[in-house]
Amino acid sequence: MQETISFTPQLGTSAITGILWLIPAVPILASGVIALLKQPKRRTAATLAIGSLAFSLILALIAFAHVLSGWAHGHAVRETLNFTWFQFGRTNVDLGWVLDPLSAVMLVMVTFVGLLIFIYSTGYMAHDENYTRFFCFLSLFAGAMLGVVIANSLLLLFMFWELVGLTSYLLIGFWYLKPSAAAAAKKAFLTTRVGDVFFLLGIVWLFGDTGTLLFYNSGAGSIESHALLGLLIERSAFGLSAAGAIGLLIFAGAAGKSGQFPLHVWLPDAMEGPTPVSALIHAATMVAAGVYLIARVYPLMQAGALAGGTTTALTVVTWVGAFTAVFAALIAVAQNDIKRILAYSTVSQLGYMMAGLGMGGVAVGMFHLITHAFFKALLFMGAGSVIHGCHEEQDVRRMGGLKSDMPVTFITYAIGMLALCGFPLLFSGFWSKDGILEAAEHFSVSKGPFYMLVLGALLTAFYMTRQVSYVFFGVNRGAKNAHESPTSMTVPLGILAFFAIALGAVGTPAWPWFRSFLDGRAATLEWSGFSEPGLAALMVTSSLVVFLGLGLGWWLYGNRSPQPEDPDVLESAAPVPWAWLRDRLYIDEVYTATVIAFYGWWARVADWLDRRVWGGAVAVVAWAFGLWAQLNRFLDTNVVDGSFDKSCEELSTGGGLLSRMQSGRVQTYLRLLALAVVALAAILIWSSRA
Amino acid sequence: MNPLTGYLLVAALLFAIGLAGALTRRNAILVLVGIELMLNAANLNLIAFWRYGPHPELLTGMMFAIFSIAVAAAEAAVGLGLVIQIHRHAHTTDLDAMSRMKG
Amino acid sequence: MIEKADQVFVLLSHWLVSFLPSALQPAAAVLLSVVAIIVTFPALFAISVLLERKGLGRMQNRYGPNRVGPFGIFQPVADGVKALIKEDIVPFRADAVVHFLAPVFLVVVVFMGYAVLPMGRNMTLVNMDAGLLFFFAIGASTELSVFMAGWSSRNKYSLLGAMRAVAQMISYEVPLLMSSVAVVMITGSLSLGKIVDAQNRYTYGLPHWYVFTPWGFAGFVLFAIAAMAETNRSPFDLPEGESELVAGYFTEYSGFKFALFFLGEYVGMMGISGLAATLFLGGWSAPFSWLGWVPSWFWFFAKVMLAMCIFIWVRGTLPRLRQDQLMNFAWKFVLPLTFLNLMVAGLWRFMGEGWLRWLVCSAILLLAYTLMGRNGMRSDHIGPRSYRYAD
Amino acid sequence: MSIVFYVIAGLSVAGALAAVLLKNTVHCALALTLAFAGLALLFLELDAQFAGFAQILVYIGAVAILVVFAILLTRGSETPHETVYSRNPLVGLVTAAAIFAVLGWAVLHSSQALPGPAGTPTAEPQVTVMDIGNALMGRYVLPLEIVALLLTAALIGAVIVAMHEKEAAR
Repeated sequence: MQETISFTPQLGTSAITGILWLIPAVPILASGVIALLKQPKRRTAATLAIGSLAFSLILALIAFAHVLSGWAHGHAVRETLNFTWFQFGRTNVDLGWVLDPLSAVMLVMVTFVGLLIFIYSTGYMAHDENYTRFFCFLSLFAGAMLGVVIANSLLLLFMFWELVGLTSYLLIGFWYLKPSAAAAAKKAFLTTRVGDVFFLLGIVWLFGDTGTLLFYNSGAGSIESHALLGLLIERSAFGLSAAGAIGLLIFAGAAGKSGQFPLHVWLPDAMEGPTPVSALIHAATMVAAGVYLIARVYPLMQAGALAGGTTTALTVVTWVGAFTAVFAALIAVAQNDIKRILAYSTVSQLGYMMAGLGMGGVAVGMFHLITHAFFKALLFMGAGSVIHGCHEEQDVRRMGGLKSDMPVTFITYAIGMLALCGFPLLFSGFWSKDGILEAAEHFSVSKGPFYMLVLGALLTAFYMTRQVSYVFFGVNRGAKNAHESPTSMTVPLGILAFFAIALGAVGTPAWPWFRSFLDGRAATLEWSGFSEPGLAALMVTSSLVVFLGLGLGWWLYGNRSPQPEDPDVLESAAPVPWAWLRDRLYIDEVYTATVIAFYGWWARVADWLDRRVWGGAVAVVAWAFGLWAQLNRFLDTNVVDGSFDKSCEELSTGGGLLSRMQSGRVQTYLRLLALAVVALAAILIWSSRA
Repeated sequence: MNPLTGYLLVAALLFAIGLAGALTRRNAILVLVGIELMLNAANLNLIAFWRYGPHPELLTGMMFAIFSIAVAAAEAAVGLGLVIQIHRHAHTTDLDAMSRMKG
Repeated sequence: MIEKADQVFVLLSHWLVSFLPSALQPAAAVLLSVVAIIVTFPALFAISVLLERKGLGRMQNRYGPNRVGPFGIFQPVADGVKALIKEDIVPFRADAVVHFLAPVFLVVVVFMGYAVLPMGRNMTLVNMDAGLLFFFAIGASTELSVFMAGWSSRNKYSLLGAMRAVAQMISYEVPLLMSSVAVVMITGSLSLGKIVDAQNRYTYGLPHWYVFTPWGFAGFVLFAIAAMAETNRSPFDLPEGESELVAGYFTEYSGFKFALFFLGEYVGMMGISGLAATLFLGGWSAPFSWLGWVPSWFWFFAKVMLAMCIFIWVRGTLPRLRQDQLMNFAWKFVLPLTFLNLMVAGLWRFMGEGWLRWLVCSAILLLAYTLMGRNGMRSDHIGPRSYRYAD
Repeated sequence: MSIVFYVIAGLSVAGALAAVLLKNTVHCALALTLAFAGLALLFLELDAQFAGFAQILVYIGAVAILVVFAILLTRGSETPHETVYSRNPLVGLVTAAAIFAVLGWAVLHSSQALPGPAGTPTAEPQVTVMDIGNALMGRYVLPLEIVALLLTAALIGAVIVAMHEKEAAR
């Protein structure tokens, strides 16, 4: 009877927590070393990066095992190690790191997927001249991401957060000679900044109210009950509690990183970066950082929620997530760039996660995050392998019939695609998405999100089928003599494919191991989990939806291989909405027309002010000083110098007289000295006489 | 007469002789020699005062003399080194010729 | 009886002095011992010269002098007579006074050194408190006589030899002094008598000579090297290198003055040997406790003669150094080692009894010796030759 | 005042005079050593054994040799033909004489004030080298250190000053 085991929160720190900081530190150190390497030292660089991350993986596994054993013995392990960074006044700013199921799981995922992607990159980037720089950035990114994961202080998290942003900027703009890449990098950086500003506001607010930024500090942490009470009492605008407001601000930051609806624009463009980067940053880790952030501050978001009820913050999260899911899926339908399609699907999946967090709680969202990390990384790397095989061709319409040319890639890609679509029972994606849908169904506020998510699922299945049939089926259009990728790329694909299937096992309703692990409850295997009311129906529904999407996609695109020139099937059917979708619903254009235009205007105004107003003032001052200087000069030349010269002449004449005595002969001086001595002695004796 | 007086007189005489040498010889080395003599005279004074002073067991004068001997050695080394260097540049040790520093 | 044999000379002098009025007795005693010294050591000088000539001869596969007297043992006498009756030549341009003073000064100074050597129990001429210092002070002034000789001869060979000799003596005087300072540190006294007493103790019949301690052994070796250089003996005999400068600073000397120089050199050697024996070999103390019945003075002179034999042996064995090698060796090898030895002696003094200090001190010294020998003294580290070809 | 004192004093004064007056520089140096020796003897006469030997060791053993070396290195060993005195040496002589006059006057003038009853030397102090060593390591350890530093600096300085410039040597 495992229920008898009481899950007491265990707080103390163990050895592994003491050295937790090594996990991010080692890759960062490695990147520093690599940065010092010379360009041709490719092998060393790769070895360093992979070795450091492997080390982190081992540590992460140890930590995970520690947490797991604690959990098996019935403790909700939450070990923190905090220290004071600096102190002003009486408030001191604390940093620290935490080891609890959430961070443990995340650590393992990031290090594992990251390691696979590193290995993959050695093959993918083999011909790139800036190989070492690439690995320098990669491991710096990995370190930063791991830092985000282990941070126990919102401040520390924010630092690593910004570091992640920086590295993503560097990696997206890795081929900075391509103007599009440079632009994309800038765009990603600026867009995420918008979110981060709100995030920072939230941090400051939280610090102002609770006086600490530590998450958990044995009761004194900022998101532990005591502080939360204070936050709940305080009211802020729109009838929000301070907790809610801060939660929303933080969510803005998360939305920026995770490409939620208003701030999603950077993510598709980020595909300008090398494919491993896309896989690492824009599928597995960085975009997940936003979700992870929300999961981390979940108590804050949830604060004040009645049993089964929800809070404003969570509702907002849910709606944004759900909307993003559908919206991005819609756009994905009409894209032709293989990576863009995946990018939009990522956005929509992130929407799923957000919605899952908003409705179902940490476990639901995180589960989807983990599974998604695996199969989306798989998809991206498969896409990379395809692009590699087709000689940097990215347009799906110029591919086709690759299933015979690159079988491994095809099989793994198919697995990833099915997982993403949520193909029933077999694949991890199904279970995680199912959890979200279930949560959505029980959502108290409204049924809207549920229907939106179902629609999203349909669209997902549809566009993925479209892409796959474009890429792998039909006859090859363009991209002659496509070839399979090297093993260094295919092996990771295989491993990821395995996990894309296997991970589902830990999240089935029958055995919700993952959820109970995160929530710190005992996991029991009871088949009755399936026979919960409505669950079966839900599963059937989602399966049907998925089948519908697949079938629709296959009926429209399967095995017919249109030439790149002639219009898409849907386009010929409904040109106008197609054009809308193809042009990403003109979000970018809207931004260009509103925000950017405004900034341009404002810049011009500022420029005008500079030139006319401030410039004029400066000119006047300068003129005045010039006048003053003239006056001084006049005084100098006529008054000061005159007297000075005269005195100097006096001095030099006097010196001339004196210098007569300076014959330059030592002995003359000695004689003078001796005479002086004589005189002195005589005086002394005389005085003593008297 | 008082033995101390005798020593002091000898010291004074040596000092005067050394000074005379330092003042009148034109060879830089001999000027240094004179200076050494003066130093020795001073040492003699110190020792004499130590010997006939009220507290010889304190060894003050003796110590002073020993230290001054050490310092004199250093002074001689550096001084002669300088003389050699000057000779290397000006090819003379004649002090009257070395009046480059005159004002 | 044994005491009588031991103190025979002391008793003798007492007996002789006792004939004089008591007012003169101290002075007379001193005078007597001075005379004794002045008689003894030239005799030893003669013996050692013979020894050297015959020994070198053997080493070079030839008979030494073997004509005068049985086995040529009267050779020194013949040499002395020859030196005395030879014409005394003084170069025309030479500075006659200095030229004359140089050998006299040398001999006087060299003999003065013996004043403080304890040649046996109660057989020290002046047992002064700063005996060691006195010895070195006197020894330092031999350089002056060498210079006088070289300069006054108005001969470039002499001058070069003198300059070399003086430079070399100054260079090696420092390690000589430093290596004996170690002994002073351990004994805690500058008086040679006290130093000998400190070594005149036995455990299991074995003496406490300083040479039987790590620092003492190192110090002894360094002292020996420095002593050879100090006395311009081979392999440090550049100042009188026949192949380069006819005979060094006494090229222009002949006859009696030459003999004086010769005497001075050997007496100096014996003096320094005596000092070495006193400092490291336990002076007049017997090598084994059960040999205590042998008169102390015998041991002293035995040790001195042994040292002389070593001098001769080395001369017959080693080739001559080059000037720059000589200087490098002095300043880059011997001097640092002596300083290190000084510190090791301090360590020895403060580590207390026990086997540990033996281990540590020997280890340090051995390590230093190997390292410096490897790195400091490798031939490519000797540096460029100090002279240049005439081009 | 013992006869020994007068002899030694005369010796050293004579040496000093010779060192100052002789024409040949090397003779001057040798005479200087004579003066040094005399002074050392005076020290011994004053029961300052250690100081006396130190005097011999340092001055005769080192300084005199240094002077001689310097003379030879500066080719000053041959007697110069023109005068060895600098211009108007009389001034120097007068000055030196004046100094002697003043000092002697001072000594004689204050001879009554001097410690110790006239004529009888105070009991000779019993100082062993051990005492000196203790004093050096105890009361006078700071001066000792400073002197050590000074000597080191002087050594280095002398070497650097007298060293051949490399380009000159080439």
